[in-house]
Amino acid sequence: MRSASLLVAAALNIGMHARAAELPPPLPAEHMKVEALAAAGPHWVYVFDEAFFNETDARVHLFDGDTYRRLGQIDAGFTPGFNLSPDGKTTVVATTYFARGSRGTRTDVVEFTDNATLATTREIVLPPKRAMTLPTLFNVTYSDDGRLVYVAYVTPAASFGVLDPAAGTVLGEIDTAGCVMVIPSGPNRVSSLCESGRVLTVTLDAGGHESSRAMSEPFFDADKDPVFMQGVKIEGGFAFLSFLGEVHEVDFSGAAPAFSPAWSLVSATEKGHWRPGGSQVGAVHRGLHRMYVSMHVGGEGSHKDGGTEIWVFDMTTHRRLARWPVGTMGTMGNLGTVLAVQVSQDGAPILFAATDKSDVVVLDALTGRVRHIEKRLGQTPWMMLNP
Amino acid sequence: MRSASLLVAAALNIGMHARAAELPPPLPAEHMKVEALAAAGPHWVYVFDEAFFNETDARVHLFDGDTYRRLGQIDAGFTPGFNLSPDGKTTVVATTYFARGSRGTRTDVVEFTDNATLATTREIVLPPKRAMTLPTLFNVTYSDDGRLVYVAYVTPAASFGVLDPAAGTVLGEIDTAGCVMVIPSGPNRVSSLCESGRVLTVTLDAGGHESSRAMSEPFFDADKDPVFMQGVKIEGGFAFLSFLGEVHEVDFSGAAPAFSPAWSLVSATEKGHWRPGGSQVGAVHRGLHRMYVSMHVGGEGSHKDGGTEIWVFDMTTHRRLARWPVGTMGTMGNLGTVLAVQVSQDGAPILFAATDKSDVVVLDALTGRVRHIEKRLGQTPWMMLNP
Amino acid sequence: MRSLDQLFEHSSRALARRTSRRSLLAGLGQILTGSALLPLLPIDRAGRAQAAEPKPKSQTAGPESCEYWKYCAIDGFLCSCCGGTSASCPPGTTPSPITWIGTCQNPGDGRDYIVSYNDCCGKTSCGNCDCNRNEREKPMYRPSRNNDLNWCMANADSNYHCSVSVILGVSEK
Amino acid sequence: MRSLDQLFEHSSRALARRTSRRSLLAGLGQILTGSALLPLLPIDRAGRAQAAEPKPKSQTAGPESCEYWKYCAIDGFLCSCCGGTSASCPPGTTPSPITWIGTCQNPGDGRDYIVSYNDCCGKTSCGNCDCNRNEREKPMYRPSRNNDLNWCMANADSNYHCSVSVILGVSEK
Repeated sequence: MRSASLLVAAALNIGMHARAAELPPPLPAEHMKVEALAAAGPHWVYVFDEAFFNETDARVHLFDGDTYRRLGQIDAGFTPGFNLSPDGKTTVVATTYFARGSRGTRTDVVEFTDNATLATTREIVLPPKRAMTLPTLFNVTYSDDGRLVYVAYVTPAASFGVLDPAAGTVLGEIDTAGCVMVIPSGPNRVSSLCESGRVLTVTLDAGGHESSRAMSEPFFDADKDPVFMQGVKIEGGFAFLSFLGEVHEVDFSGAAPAFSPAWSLVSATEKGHWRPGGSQVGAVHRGLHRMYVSMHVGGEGSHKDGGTEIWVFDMTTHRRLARWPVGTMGTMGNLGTVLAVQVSQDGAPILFAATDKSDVVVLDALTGRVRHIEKRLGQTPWMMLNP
Repeated sequence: MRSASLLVAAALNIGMHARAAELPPPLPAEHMKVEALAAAGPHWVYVFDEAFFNETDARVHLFDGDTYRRLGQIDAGFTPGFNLSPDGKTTVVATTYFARGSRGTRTDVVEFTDNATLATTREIVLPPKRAMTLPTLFNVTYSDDGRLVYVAYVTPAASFGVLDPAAGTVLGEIDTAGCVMVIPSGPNRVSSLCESGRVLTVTLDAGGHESSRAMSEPFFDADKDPVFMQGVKIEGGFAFLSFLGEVHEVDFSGAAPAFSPAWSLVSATEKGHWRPGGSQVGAVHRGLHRMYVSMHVGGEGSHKDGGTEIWVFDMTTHRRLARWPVGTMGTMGNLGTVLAVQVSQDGAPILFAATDKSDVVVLDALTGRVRHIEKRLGQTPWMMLNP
Repeated sequence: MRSLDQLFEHSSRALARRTSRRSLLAGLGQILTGSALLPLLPIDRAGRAQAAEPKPKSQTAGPESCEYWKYCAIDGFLCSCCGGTSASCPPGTTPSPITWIGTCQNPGDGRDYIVSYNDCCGKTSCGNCDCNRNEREKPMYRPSRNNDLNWCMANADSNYHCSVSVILGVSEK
Repeated sequence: MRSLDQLFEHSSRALARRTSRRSLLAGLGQILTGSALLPLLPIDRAGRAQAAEPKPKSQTAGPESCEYWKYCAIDGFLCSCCGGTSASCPPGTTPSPITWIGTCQNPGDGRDYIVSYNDCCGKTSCGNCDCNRNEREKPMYRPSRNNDLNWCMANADSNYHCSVSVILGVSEK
């Protein structure tokens, strides 16, 4: 062995001299720098990882659905909420830190990250009341005009904080009488969902304080068929899907929320069997008026089960356009079940589907064709946002 | 379907009444409490999880090698060191926290946990100089008499802190002239390893300050055959294994370290092929004078590769007693490779082997028989300690 | 600790009393349409009425299994796999005084029990025995039935470690 | 940033100059006993001399692969999988001004290059493309060759995110 190696080494040593003249010039020295982000693309998506098994270490991954590259990361602390500003230029994270990592003095804070640099540019310290819960669109949100930020509080008494992001200050706290979370509703209104199935809407004055409040009629029944807290952004407001597959579209653009008649994702024979489920059950392409829903077969209590199929609906006709079974997508084996869906808003849309295997599947949103599977985009990717 | 269910339901409804008389009394209400630990057993082991993919969330799991139950957890922050007190009653963790989870003001701290309750009972804040590196026995350690604690500093200048755990104070910092880490050596001496292959030993006065220092002769050659920084506890001191499999036993019980002649884990034909490797390459049963080493076939640069076999040696005769191939252990499929080993010190010893699959294999340390595989004992279990 | 325990006992038992009647009514209303019947279970569980394919349940699943009957609305880590038991917190953690409530049927006696789910707090995620069951679980606008909230929220150390289930009593019929 | 960069450039280039001669001597001393020869590689790499089963190397492995030639002593996450490149940090992170050094052979030209490994700092673990290669890596008592240290240690935000490899120059022959 050793003598054979000697011979080979000697032969190659000679070869080295023979080849010396052919060698290209040496590679130049490199100069380390910090990578700059390109201009935001329509297929960029912010993938939230709760990091449930190491829950003080949640983060948001910025991922490119065209190049399949991770573009960067925004750290997010413990049980955070997060959202994007209306212009898409800022990520807002509402989170909690402990002075000794997992314990010690609690600091609740809202952090603002410049999406062009992924640097945190500002923080606003909150009272220690932030709703520590799974992410939805309504844990923390901007007002429609981007001038205020609202943060849901649960202590477990429910209220919310009103923040001025430009000034970096907390303007105040408004009690919501048991109704929860912050749904933006025009430039100066905040709506919350109530156990009664009603919507509480608080109107703010110029200083961010309450000027009036109003309670809507009930639009769902929390006993018979509760709606997911998650909400799906639609034109002018949000759609709330129910555990049994009813779609409640709510227009939040006016002075009071306006409810469209509910329509169903499921036929009479499917009802109670096929259900929406997961951690972000639906997404809407607002230009194409298409809704994508993660669907599974299950009973009561299965509302967090991942989808075995993605169903596609026309929001205008309420007709189902397609069923895309996850199990037979592509040729890459068992993809698991779908916990979260998001769709890009451009004319050649991409559907993102995060699975219970922690992968993010990239699909053509028009055909359902699988383009890519990004393996383990975090531990527990439970929500995805794009502007 | 529905009508059939109705019939079944009706039948069982009747059945319920018929069976009512036979029912046992209802279960009583439970009263929540905090579980108390039993008295420590000889097969308890402290499994360190770096949580490398969420590295601010390292922790130590207390695991019982008899019942295969997790007994509790000690949180450990970012790139911590940890150790046990000489009496085994206290776990000491040297770690770092950031005011905003992953960033912000850095606080280095030594934390003491009562191993009977797993409650953190004291902390000592350090200057922000702690060696942020992988765990060994020498990142933080007690003096042999338990009255002082030493913490390795690297900024990258090397020094160490001397702490009084009873008073909760930092007594001082001692420069080590480029030598690194803290090896306890009697009640008032601290040794460090130097790039020259020598050992620096600093003797402390009653106040924990330097009274003298001495440099040993070289006992290894960092160019030709470096020793692992990890060290293996033996009677009176520590053994240092080299990348090529030499065993350097060092007695730290006297005024100056005493070096035994090195002996080899490998034969002349094995040398350079079979090598020790991993994150905690060896463990010694001090009563039985047996050493367990994680061994693999590899070349230069493979010193962190996991072992495909565990080799067992008699420390007195230096004879190899057994080779236990990991791949064929038990009947449970591919166990991966072994990154860390530890052995209990009782008469019916247990060998613990942490793998690159994040499992901990529990073996009979006398026969090599696999008793249990504890799946995913953390993300990256890289070191294990027991008293 | 004692005062926290007393607070817990008081508040969640009171809640259980309020809750059990509503659950009972829901249960009675749905019993005759039940299609999710289990072997030897004389009554259907409320809310399971429209189940098409209920998850398999085992009468023998023990407290280190997510299938254990008391865990019917736990979404988190089982304390019994973390150094605690099904009803006790691991050493060095602190129980949450506030809680969510479930109603679970014990296959051993066929009875529905009101269960308090408490989080154990003050250490980082246990990470073992991840369990996600949501029978009769409701969104956050009904917090007493919601398991998405971190119920350590009001603890001095509000980090979430694991969850226990504590029998409060039989659901009154 | 600029001053940190300058510090980095100065200190690690100076270190590379000192290091390269020693590496060269080691390389020459071992070349004739080399048994870990790779296709098309005219010289063995220093320290690989006693390799019994070297890991397979690919001449075509790109910068998102742990097998990429420049990464011969990275134990960490590859910044090229985290929003950076093989030599640049991801957006929003900060390079470490201090560094460890490797000597890696480029299969494209057969030359040994001195490489500076810098950590990118100030965000939590990237967690992608975990890479563990340790050619000529040494324990902590030789810190300039050690990749176990968190080289973010001296940064204002000293959390470790990922690692880059930066060519300093050809190892002088």
